[in-house]
Amino acid sequence: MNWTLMWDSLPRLLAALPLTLQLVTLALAFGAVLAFATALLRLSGNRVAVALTSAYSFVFRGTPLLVQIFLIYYGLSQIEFIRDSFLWPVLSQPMWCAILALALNTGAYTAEILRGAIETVPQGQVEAARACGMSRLRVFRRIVLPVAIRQMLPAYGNEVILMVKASSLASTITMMEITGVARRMIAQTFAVFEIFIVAGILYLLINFIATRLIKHAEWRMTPHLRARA
Amino acid sequence: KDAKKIRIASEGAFAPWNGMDSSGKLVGFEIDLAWDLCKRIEADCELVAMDWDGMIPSLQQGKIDAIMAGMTITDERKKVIAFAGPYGTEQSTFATLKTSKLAGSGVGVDRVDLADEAAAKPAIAKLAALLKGRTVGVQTSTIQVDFLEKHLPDVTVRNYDKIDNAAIDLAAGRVDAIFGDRSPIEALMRASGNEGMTLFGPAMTRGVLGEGMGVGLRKADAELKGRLDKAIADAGKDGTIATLSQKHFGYDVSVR
Amino acid sequence: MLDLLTSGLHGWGPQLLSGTAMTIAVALSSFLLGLAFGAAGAAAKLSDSLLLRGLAELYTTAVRGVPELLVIYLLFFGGSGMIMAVAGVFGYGGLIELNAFSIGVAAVGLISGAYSTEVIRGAVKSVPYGQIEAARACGMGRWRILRRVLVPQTLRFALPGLGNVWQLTLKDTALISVTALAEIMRVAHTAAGSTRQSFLFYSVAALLYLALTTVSTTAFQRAERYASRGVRRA
Amino acid sequence: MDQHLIASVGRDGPAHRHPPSNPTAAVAVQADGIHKRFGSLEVLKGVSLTAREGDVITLIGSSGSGKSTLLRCINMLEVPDEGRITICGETIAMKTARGRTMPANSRQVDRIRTRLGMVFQNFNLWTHMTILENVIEAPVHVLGVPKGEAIDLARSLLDKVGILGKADCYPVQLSGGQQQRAAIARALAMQPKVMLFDEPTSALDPELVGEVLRVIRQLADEGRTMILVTHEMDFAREVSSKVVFLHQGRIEEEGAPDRVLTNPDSDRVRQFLSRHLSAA
Amino acid sequence: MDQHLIASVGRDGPAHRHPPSNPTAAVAVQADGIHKRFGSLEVLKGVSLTAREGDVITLIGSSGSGKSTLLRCINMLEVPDEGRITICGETIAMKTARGRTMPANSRQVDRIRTRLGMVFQNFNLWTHMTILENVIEAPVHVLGVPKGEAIDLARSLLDKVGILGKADCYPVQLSGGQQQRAAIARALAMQPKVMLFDEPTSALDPELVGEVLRVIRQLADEGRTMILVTHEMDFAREVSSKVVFLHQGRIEEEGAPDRVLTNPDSDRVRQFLSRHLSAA
Ligand SMILES: Nc1ncnc2c1ncn2[C@@H]1O[C@H](COP(=O)(O)OP(=O)(O)OP(=O)(O)O)[C@@H](O)[C@H]1O
Ligand SMILES: Nc1ncnc2c1ncn2[C@@H]1O[C@H](COP(=O)(O)OP(=O)(O)OP(=O)(O)O)[C@@H](O)[C@H]1O
Ligand SMILES: [Mg+2]
Ligand SMILES: [Mg+2]
Repeated sequence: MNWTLMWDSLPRLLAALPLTLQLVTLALAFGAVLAFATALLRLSGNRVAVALTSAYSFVFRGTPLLVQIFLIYYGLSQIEFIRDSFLWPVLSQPMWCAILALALNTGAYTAEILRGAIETVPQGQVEAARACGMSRLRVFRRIVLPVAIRQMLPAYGNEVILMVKASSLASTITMMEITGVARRMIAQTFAVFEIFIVAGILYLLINFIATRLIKHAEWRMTPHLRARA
Repeated sequence: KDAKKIRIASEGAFAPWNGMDSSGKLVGFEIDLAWDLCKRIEADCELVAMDWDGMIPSLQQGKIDAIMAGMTITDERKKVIAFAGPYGTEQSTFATLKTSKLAGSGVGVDRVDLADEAAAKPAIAKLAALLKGRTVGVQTSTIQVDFLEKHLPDVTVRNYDKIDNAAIDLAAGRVDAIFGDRSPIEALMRASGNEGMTLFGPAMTRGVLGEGMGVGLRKADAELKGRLDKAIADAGKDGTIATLSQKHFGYDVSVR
Repeated sequence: MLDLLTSGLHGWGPQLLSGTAMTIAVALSSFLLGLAFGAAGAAAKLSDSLLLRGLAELYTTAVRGVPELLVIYLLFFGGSGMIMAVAGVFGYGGLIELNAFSIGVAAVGLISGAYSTEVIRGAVKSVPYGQIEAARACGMGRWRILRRVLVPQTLRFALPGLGNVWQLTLKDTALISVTALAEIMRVAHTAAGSTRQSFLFYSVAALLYLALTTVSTTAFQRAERYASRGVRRA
Repeated sequence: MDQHLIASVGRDGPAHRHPPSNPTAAVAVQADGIHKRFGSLEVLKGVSLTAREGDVITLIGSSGSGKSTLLRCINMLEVPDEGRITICGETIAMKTARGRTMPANSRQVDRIRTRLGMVFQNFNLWTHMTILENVIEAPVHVLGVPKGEAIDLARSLLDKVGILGKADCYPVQLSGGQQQRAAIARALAMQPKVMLFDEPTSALDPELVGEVLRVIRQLADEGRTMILVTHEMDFAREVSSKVVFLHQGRIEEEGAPDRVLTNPDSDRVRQFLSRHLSAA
Repeated sequence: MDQHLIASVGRDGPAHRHPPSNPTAAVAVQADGIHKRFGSLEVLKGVSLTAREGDVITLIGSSGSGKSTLLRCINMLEVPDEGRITICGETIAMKTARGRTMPANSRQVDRIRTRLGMVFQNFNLWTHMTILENVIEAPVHVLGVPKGEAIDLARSLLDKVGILGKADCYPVQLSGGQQQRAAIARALAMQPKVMLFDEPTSALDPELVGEVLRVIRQLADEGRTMILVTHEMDFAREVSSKVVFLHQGRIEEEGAPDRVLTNPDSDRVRQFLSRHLSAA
């Protein structure tokens, strides 16, 4: 192990940290909105909406994110119609393409996690709410969602961690986030292990903080389960 | 295990240096050369295809013994592994769209040896003026990036994981030019959809662009390096390298 | 039809197919291995032992926290060294070289297991307490409760999450191309590099993954329906 | 807020029977020819029922006879396969889509349900909320009562049913009877026109049964309508204006509690009550 | 298999009281000075109880007085903070670790529990198994009874409690009373020495209460021991050899049912029973 090299690589990798964080937070935020929209559309029972959302979830969960990023960034740019449209100023930028791809991907997974959680909410709880005259939407917001969100937190924690790591794929479309910088330095020095380990520690740090936050949220949100013990 | 058996790794995704045919067999200039070198050093060889990322650790771990995968010799890399050769050199060149202003910029395609600083200076100055403020796409972590950082600091560099992708962005208008090894760029220009691409600027070698491509070896294998160095020199002298390079590239990549 | 496809792919069809087979083999073995790790991890996390809890926590945090590629690197390039060291302790001094397949499976399985641990732990906690009490009241031991009540009921809560882990595992197999295993992404990558047709080959790779997903989604849906027997849906 | 609801009633007043149904009062709940099938099992085979304002109707019958199902049909938690439900003069519009009967307008159902309180056989308290939160949830979020006001009402209701001390506990921390009382408080907090109680005293001790009896009387005196399922014949006799005996999804007998419970026409009812009759 | 268990008893025999406890019979359950706290709330404050073979002990008391908790302490579902539990002569060994009392040997507890059947207040049927599977689960997988035999026994038990037709349904498809009967059948299938019933008749109609009464009598005649919680005083009087009145975590009064339920010493008990006493 070349310790000085590891130490020297740190500042350059740290400089890439903000970009990674920016990618992740924006992707997670948009992804959450997408997931909720998807879940609501599914709940609507409207056939077209259900078909559309299942197709979305199917495609984005079914293919590698790498391919998705590739096709969104390089693929869309090949279509003249898109290059001439008002979307181009946004889609021409790798940053937004990366965020779009990550958000679409995490949105599909989160929607699935949410769906699973919603289906485990006991029917009796829903009936009690409907019996008070709550509308479907209100039952969803007041009863189903709070219970479901608590239930889905561990799985969502996984998803957040995956997004942090998935952001590294943005390096394939010219974003110099942590992995992009790391690869560049590896090619210069061939110190694969040293630099990957430093980068790995940075990711671990981000993820450690993220898991703590989610654990804390889980703890805060389940007083009724803790009451048992 | 047969002590003489040498395992040589190549990537198989960098045609025409090294590629793969559809049956999964490695093919290309480096592959043919590898078999030739093996004959010369009278070694029993095995060629393995491997992802670029895994090569250096595999070499260090002893899972493979040599790398021939278009790996350019640089000073920094020499700190980590040893190189035999160089056995070939690649010219670095720019390409842009025929419709771009850069294309008609009048910088001719001629060879510039960066090691000869006096001769290189005017050519670089011309390039710097031409490309000032422009965006250039390169394959990430290549010597070309080092060149741009050193000689053309006013250029915005975009790193792609493959020069192919940089070419796509060139067509989409996201970059003004691409800069890379000449042979892959020429291969790209022949592929369908890239008819609008054209080379411009000088073809450059050496200096910050490295000494050419060498066989990556463990530092401890000094004896193997010695034998390979000699074999490469012989292959250069008797014209084998030149012949192979004509076959695969259509021009000479041997080191002069 | 197949002819047309293979000619369109410049004869890369057979390679892509064998890549698909490799992906399936690695993904299935890793997922199963991961389930074993996940069950053990979840059991440790829910146990009373501080040590076990700490170890499991370390496992999930570290393995999930660092990029998958690093885990694979460490195992692939450090793995045989570690195993030789362990074998040395037991008096075996010879050279042990693990093949790329088993190391790949071990690495992806380790990763998959870390995610499964979290999913399973969450699911176990969702099982209504009364269900377990009823089992304890008939004198069932810990293991029997686990097998007869906890696992079946946990499955209902865990399956959606495990479905995600499966998808993840399927796609993580792409990362073991560094160990020179020719799975789908590696074949697509070399084909793209050799033919300069990246779109074609990446799209074909995407389609192959989609086909695998179609099959596995159906399987998971069936499993979910079975696991939710006796439950009214909200 | 209606403070009458929670005013306490003299405990030691003589046990008085509830007056019979007033035939001139407005109809609060009308069920016409309700049929309900679960798969091949026909649970309700054409049940009709009329409850006027101030009525307390008790459904009795053996286990599995369809009492809970009828109650759940009245507030549309189960959608009847045939038949009509009318609440306070408004008939729930139905439609048939893809071979299934369903409410035509879910808004209408939601609105009507705000007039129907329900206490479930297994309570169905929301596990993720404290008892107080359970009670104020619907008033605040459905009726739009200001939160402070809702809390005041909730606390007095919890006090009334004797579990004010558990206001900040979660349902799992409560004993069976405490949960049942919380469920009753939750239903009362909506101040509904009609209350549906599914075995509201099953987990309560005799003292608390007496309390619930008083609360129900009080509600009836205010003109509210109640339909309840119970297995306690004494309770049924004391509380109701009319007793309905369900048998295998049909009404076997109905009438004044004193008559049906002491001198039934039907042999089936007589047999059902035999243990009770001989004990009394 | 013990076919007595399910033999039917003449329905119309005169209601006979259960004989008082036989002082020479072996002690089946012995609880000594049980204390149990939940956080700062002390739910049981030193309760002692002895049940001999063939005894039917009824726990009564107001909601929240600790009846369910005591029952749950007896089979260690709640671990008492202080006190000793002895089942059929075997005392459950306890230890203190990290400031908490717990059973020293979980094997011992598992073994002892096979002699203790329990019917929960909220049934706790396993939702992923059909009714039949619920009933055969423990006999097959804990006692090792051959599956065919277990199914035969289960079917006759389900027939006995009148829900054989629901054998292949899942718990959610059952009415409240049907679930309760399934829970009773599940507990009986273990043929335990001691049965703990937490309000076994709360969801049952009078007819079925009579059936359960008969089953319990039958079990007692076979020398089995029962401890049950109930709110139905008539039922308590008919079924039990001894009545124990719990009040705020202490035993307020205990004795023969006729005496405690008609002429109690304690004012608290008198008040508790007042509605009942006046009605009788
Ligand atoms: N897990 C728990 N955490 C905190 N408090 C609890 C818990 N379980 C029970 N309690 C409290 O202990 C007291 C006694 O409960 P228990 O269930 O024994 O009452 P009970 O006599 O069975 O009443 P009921 O007749 O209503 O079922 C109650 O006040 C209850 O709120
Ligand atoms: N979701 C369901 N699926 C299938 N069958 C059901 C379902 N719900 C109820 N049933 C059946 O319908 C019948 C009537 O049930 P219901 O709950 O109305 O009975 P009940 O009169 O309330 O009985 P109890 O007094 O035991 O609560 C029962 O035989 C029950 O098994
Ligand atoms: Mg019912
Ligand atoms: Mg209780």
